Amino acid sequence: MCLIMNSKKNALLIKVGGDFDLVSASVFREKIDKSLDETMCKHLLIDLSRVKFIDSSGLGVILGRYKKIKGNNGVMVIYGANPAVEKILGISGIVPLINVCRSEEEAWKIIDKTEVKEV
Amino acid sequence: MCLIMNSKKNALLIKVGGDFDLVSASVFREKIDKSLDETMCKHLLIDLSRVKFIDSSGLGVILGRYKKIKGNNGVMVIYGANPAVEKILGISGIVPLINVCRSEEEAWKIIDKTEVKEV
Amino acid sequence: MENIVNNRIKLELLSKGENVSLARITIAAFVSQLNLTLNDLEEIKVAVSEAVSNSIIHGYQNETDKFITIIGTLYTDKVEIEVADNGIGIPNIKIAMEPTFSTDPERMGLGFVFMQSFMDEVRVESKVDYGTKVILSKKINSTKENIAVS
Amino acid sequence: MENIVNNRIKLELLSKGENVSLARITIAAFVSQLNLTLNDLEEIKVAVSEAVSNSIIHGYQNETDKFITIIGTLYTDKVEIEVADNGIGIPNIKIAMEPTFSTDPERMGLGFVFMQSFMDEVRVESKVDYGTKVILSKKINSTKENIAVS
Ligand SMILES: Nc1ncnc2c1ncn2[C@@H]1O[C@H](COP(=O)(O)OP(=O)(O)O)[C@@H](O)[C@H]1O
Ligand SMILES: Nc1ncnc2c1ncn2[C@@H]1O[C@H](COP(=O)(O)OP(=O)(O)O)[C@@H](O)[C@H]1O
Repeated sequence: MCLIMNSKKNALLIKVGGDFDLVSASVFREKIDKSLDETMCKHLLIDLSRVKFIDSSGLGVILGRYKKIKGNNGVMVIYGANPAVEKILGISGIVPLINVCRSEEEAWKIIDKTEVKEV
Repeated sequence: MCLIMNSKKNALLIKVGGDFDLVSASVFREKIDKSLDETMCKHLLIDLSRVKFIDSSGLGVILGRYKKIKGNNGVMVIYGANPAVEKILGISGIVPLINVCRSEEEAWKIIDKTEVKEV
Repeated sequence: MENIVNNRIKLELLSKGENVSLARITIAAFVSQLNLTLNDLEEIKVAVSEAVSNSIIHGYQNETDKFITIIGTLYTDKVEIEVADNGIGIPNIKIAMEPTFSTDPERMGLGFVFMQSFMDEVRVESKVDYGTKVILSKKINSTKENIAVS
Repeated sequence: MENIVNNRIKLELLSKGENVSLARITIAAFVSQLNLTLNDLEEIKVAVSEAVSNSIIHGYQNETDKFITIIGTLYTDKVEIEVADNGIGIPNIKIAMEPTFSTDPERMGLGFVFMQSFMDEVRVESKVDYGTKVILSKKINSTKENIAVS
């Protein structure tokens, strides 16, 4: 389980790693929320490329953060999911709600586009 | 568990891989003995560099082959053991009996030296 | 055709969160004795993770000193995994298994959805105040790869 | 100082050769919940492998339909692993534990040697015709790395 955070402009980038299950879900939830509060970032990017395993507990954290960001009129992007993780995302019905893309570059583009629109 | 065999001159080279325990021990024992019989090789080299785990069952196969080779006036060399495997070899008391070295090159030198002496 | 048991394992775990991954790793190592695809393996891991997490969160309401029993059985053509707790039980199994149904507002009600998507059969036995048993089974065969998932 | 149990696991396995590695993997995943060194982990795996192999080969004389019970317990400062069978038992434990002693001419009599080299304590309880229990324990502490092995 690992977590790397980094904020830029109005967005917080989180790189999640390892197994994203019951135990790590509560750790991730707390840390992400704390960072969102501290940095006062509006947008959230989650890099899932280091996630080896995810189940509904892990997914719950993602969906919960989406609701929070959405409530604050921000944009959320997740990227880099491996095929197993992608399948889980697909079945969950989360995909139409959240921006899903392949790379950090694409993810930033989505954020930038939103920021421009707002200006 | 994997096993690669190769015979050259009067020597059989076996590359053992994976976990070398109760189950794989009996597989390895059979295969090595069959190849020794078929190739009629006198000397035996065992490459342990792909062995991740060994216990007394795995060691038993090595010692058993040593006795067989020795009884046939051949030379046996094992090489490439990782530190964990090396520790097991050390405790077992097998090291003074069998030629242990680091690389395939060194192993062949030991075999060549013996062959020359015999000629 | 009679079902021949090729191997069986019984695992008893305390209802602690960190034992969810332990259950996953053990069952993954166990079912790997069959010649299954990486895809099958990943799917079994998710299903086990959901069932064990449910026993901890719902069955035992996050109490960490209770026991969960997992029995794995390998047949020639299928694997069966039973996850049982002696927790609060489920009053209405049919409703509990509906997608997005959850008694916990923090959760998404996707556990049973994943179990059903990833296994060929999910049977649930439960009695209020006595506990819950989830029996997951998955056919293992070489043509499996041809069946589209989800 | 009282010994606090942090986690406990019970594993029941059929006496089949392929379950030796299953026992190793499960116990390795279990003890990894403690913050131990890779060296400690490797040593525990060897000790468990020896004890489980002994139950299969000696205790059950290679019969594959018997059960082996493994109980792992994590304390704050040590890990304890119990491996038990209901096999033929050991008539003289002291002699059985001597280096190179084996009742099987094909084997080297090094199983107990490895268990004792790699664990801090090895206790054996056995009764002829009733079975054998081997209790392996290892202290886990940060200064461990400074102690030379073998
Ligand atoms: N082992 C269990 N013991 C008691 N109730 C359970 C158990 N497993 C599932 N349930 C009930 O079924 C509901 C749906 O479960 P599930 O689909 O896994 O979703 P979630 O875990 O997100 O709630 C749970 O909210 C709970 O009420
Ligand atoms: N679980 C057991 N049940 C019965 N006998 C056992 C058991 N474990 C060990 N023994 C006896 O102790 C002897 C020594 O064991 P060990 O040191 O592991 O060496 P090895 O397995 O090479 O024989 C065995 O040969 C056997 O006679």
